[in-house]
Amino acid sequence: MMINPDMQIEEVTLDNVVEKIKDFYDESEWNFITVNATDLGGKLQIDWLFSKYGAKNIIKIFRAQDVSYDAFIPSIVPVIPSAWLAEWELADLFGLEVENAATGVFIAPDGPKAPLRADTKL
Amino acid sequence: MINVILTLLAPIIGGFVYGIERIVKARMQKRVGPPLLQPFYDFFKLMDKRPLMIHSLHALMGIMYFIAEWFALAVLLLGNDLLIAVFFHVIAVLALVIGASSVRSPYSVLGALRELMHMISYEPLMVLMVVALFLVVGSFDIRDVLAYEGYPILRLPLVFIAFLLTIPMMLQKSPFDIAEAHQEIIGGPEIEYSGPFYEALYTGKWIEYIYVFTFVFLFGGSHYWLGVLLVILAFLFINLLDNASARLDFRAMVKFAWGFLIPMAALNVILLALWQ
Amino acid sequence: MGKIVVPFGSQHVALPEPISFLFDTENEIITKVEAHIGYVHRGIEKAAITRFEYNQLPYLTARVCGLCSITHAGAVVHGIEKLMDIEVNKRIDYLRMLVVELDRIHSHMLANGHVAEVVGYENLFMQTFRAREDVMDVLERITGNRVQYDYQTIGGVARDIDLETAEFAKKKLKKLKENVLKVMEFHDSDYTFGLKTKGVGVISKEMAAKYNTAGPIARASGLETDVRAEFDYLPFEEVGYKMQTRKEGDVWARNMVRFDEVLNSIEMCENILDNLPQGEHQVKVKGRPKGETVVRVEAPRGECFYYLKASGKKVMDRVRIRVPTYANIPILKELFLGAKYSDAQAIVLSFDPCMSCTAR
Amino acid sequence: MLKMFIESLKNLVSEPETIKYPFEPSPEPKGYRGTIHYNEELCIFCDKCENICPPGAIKFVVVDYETGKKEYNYNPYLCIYCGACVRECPKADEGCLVQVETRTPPLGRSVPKGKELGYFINRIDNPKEVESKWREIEELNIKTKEEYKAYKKAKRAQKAAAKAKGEE
Repeated sequence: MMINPDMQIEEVTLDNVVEKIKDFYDESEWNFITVNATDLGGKLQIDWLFSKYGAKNIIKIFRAQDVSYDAFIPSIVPVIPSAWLAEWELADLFGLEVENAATGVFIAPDGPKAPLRADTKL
Repeated sequence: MINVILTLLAPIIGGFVYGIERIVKARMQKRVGPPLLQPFYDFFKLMDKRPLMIHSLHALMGIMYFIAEWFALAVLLLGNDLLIAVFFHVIAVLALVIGASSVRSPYSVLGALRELMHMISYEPLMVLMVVALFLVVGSFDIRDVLAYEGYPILRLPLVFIAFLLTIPMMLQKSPFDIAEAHQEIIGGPEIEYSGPFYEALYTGKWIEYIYVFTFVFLFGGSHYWLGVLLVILAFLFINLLDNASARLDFRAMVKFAWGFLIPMAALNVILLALWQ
Repeated sequence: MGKIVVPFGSQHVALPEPISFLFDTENEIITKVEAHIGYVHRGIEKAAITRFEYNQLPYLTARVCGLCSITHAGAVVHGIEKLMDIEVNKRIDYLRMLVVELDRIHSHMLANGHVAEVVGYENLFMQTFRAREDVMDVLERITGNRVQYDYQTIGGVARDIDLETAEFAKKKLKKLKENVLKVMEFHDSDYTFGLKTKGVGVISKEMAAKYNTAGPIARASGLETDVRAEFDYLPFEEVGYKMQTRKEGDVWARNMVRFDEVLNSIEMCENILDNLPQGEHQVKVKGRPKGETVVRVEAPRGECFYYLKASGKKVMDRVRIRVPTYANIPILKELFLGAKYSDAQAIVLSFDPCMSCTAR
Repeated sequence: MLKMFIESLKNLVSEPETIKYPFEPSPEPKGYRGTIHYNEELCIFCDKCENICPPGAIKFVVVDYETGKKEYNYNPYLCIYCGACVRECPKADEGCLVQVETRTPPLGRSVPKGKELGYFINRIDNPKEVESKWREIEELNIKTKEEYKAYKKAKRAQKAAAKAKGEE
């Protein structure tokens, strides 16, 4: 059986992502999965992923393209209280500046900085 | 003579009791369990370890616990006042509490406080039991109790049941292994002891077995076969209870002791006093 | 009892894996919590996009976690098959479903046993774990190893199941069902176990939805979410899958939901073994993965999510793993406030936490 | 509670289920994924097993550039016993690479020997050397492969030159 996820991708920018998610998110209908960053060689693509309860194969993605390494990522914790863990991980593993994020939660203080960036060689 | 031997060999006999208990417990869980001599293997291994201590008072209190425990047993077995034996046992437990609360480890401190909860749960019952035995026999002396012609158990059934249910509190067994609580405070008062000092605590616990089961034996009066039977039944019952219950909260234990066990024993004592 | 700061972890008897909580307690009531995770960060996501090629990924991700290695390998396999346009046959689907469900059984039994252990009920722990041995034997016989199964490969499964093994599995499953019913009865009706678990760590349905909990934890609160019903990766409905929910939302309900699922999984496994379709256990694989996809699979602990991106090279561009425990940590932190310290262990273990998954 | 009470009593009088493992052998599981055995005579040196091996426990070392002869080096203490190499091997059906059902003994005071284990482990006597010697093999693997490639390239160039010369 081959999976066929219905990925509904909506392009957003870092400035309006919190508002867009606030308008869209209904906690009894949508399940927040995670925040994901993908390094496309110097530029990041950041996805906020949601899935729908009780529906088949529906994945809603808010995607911010071409995010630079020193961009300020807004936090969606006011809308989704469980998002802090995923946001803090972005701060740790990509070395990004995320609103209200503590660092050093996922990697040791003396560990490599921003290991998941494409230019970090380990 | 036998009581002198029993007193002197208490740590060794206690070790055997502990070894048997581990096998019985394992068999109740459908396991094979360790060899009978495992407590002694542990003993020699611990003796071999480097003596590390946190500070001298802490270490002293560990040894004090062992000595006071042995002394309480000696008082009990060598024919003295039962009440004094109970109070020496209090001293032993207090030594443990003082030692445990003198260090900064939160587990040890929590364990010490929980050990106090244990004490306020079972010590009143111990005193009540001794008083009840006095009412039946008319003497606090162990020799008089052991020479008593009747059957104390028949006149003190409620006291016996109450005492049976306090044994888990004294020997740190489920459902009342609250001060030891391995999954919560990792052994509680004993966590900061190591090597020979831990050994003192470990052996002290074996002596406590003898101490507790001597009291059970007393319920048979001069009928020693009944005493032995009671000890074996109590031993099996405690292990069965240990294997058939989860650990309770310390609040539940204090409530159970003061709301159920002590009134029940007191009722027995009051009825006995009125009836005589 | 005054104010005492109790460290729970990173190494603690009750914890199977390193996570650290710092509790401020007053009279053994927890007033403040501080959590530290990531003690076992191994950089698997980085390794997946640098050192390992796409066809080695199932073996790498299987080592994210010891208990749900089948799930992780399966998720990667599903994703790569989607990116390479491989359609597998019915027999492969059924064999994969068989191991996934067996994996769920043994993981759930382990979780329930651990809960019994931390509430101080050693005998129940032993009984639960002994019952679990049967399913371990079945998995060992089918896949050839006890912990690291390495069963799902790109384009099929590692080995076919023969008639003798199927009979062996059926026999063991029958025995397992008896044992599970017995152990479940103990969990269900035991008075002291109930005292420690009923009404402890309650999550309401609203709270479960608000904090986006996953898996048996959400279902024990009555939130109807199960990836097996929400995402088509294997035909679970064909073999008798039913969603199991409970209403209470406490530690006890989480255990019981897991037992309900174990019974459902045993039924599914028996159905699979009875109606195994004919076919090869491997299909031809050609080409390289290209494009992006998401995979959601139901790990024993809840939803396991993979994001895969490839551009036709041997090494993938991005492998993002989000595991069920990761989704459940935010609510776990909330639950501790106001709980008794003696209940904290049962609350943590009822979540069946897997820190090596979370830290990866 | 009462049910467990009765269950415990029943267990007390019934046989324990423990396997007395170090004293009695543990039952060998059927179909166990054990050591990888290799047969050099059947090998066609396609390097497929080396390329798939997730931990890199199979390394070929070119020993003779003239004939292109390769030596199969297998480290059973790095192997994860996943069996990927056997599935990948084109000659596996004939028995070139087989996963047997016996376990590799743990690394104690001696190292297991046998022709079917490849060259690496047979050349080591001290178990402590396994790790360092394997690192040498890994370096050798990269080095000889590159040199062999360069050698072949040079040879091809030579041939082409000779051919060009001949055509002249």
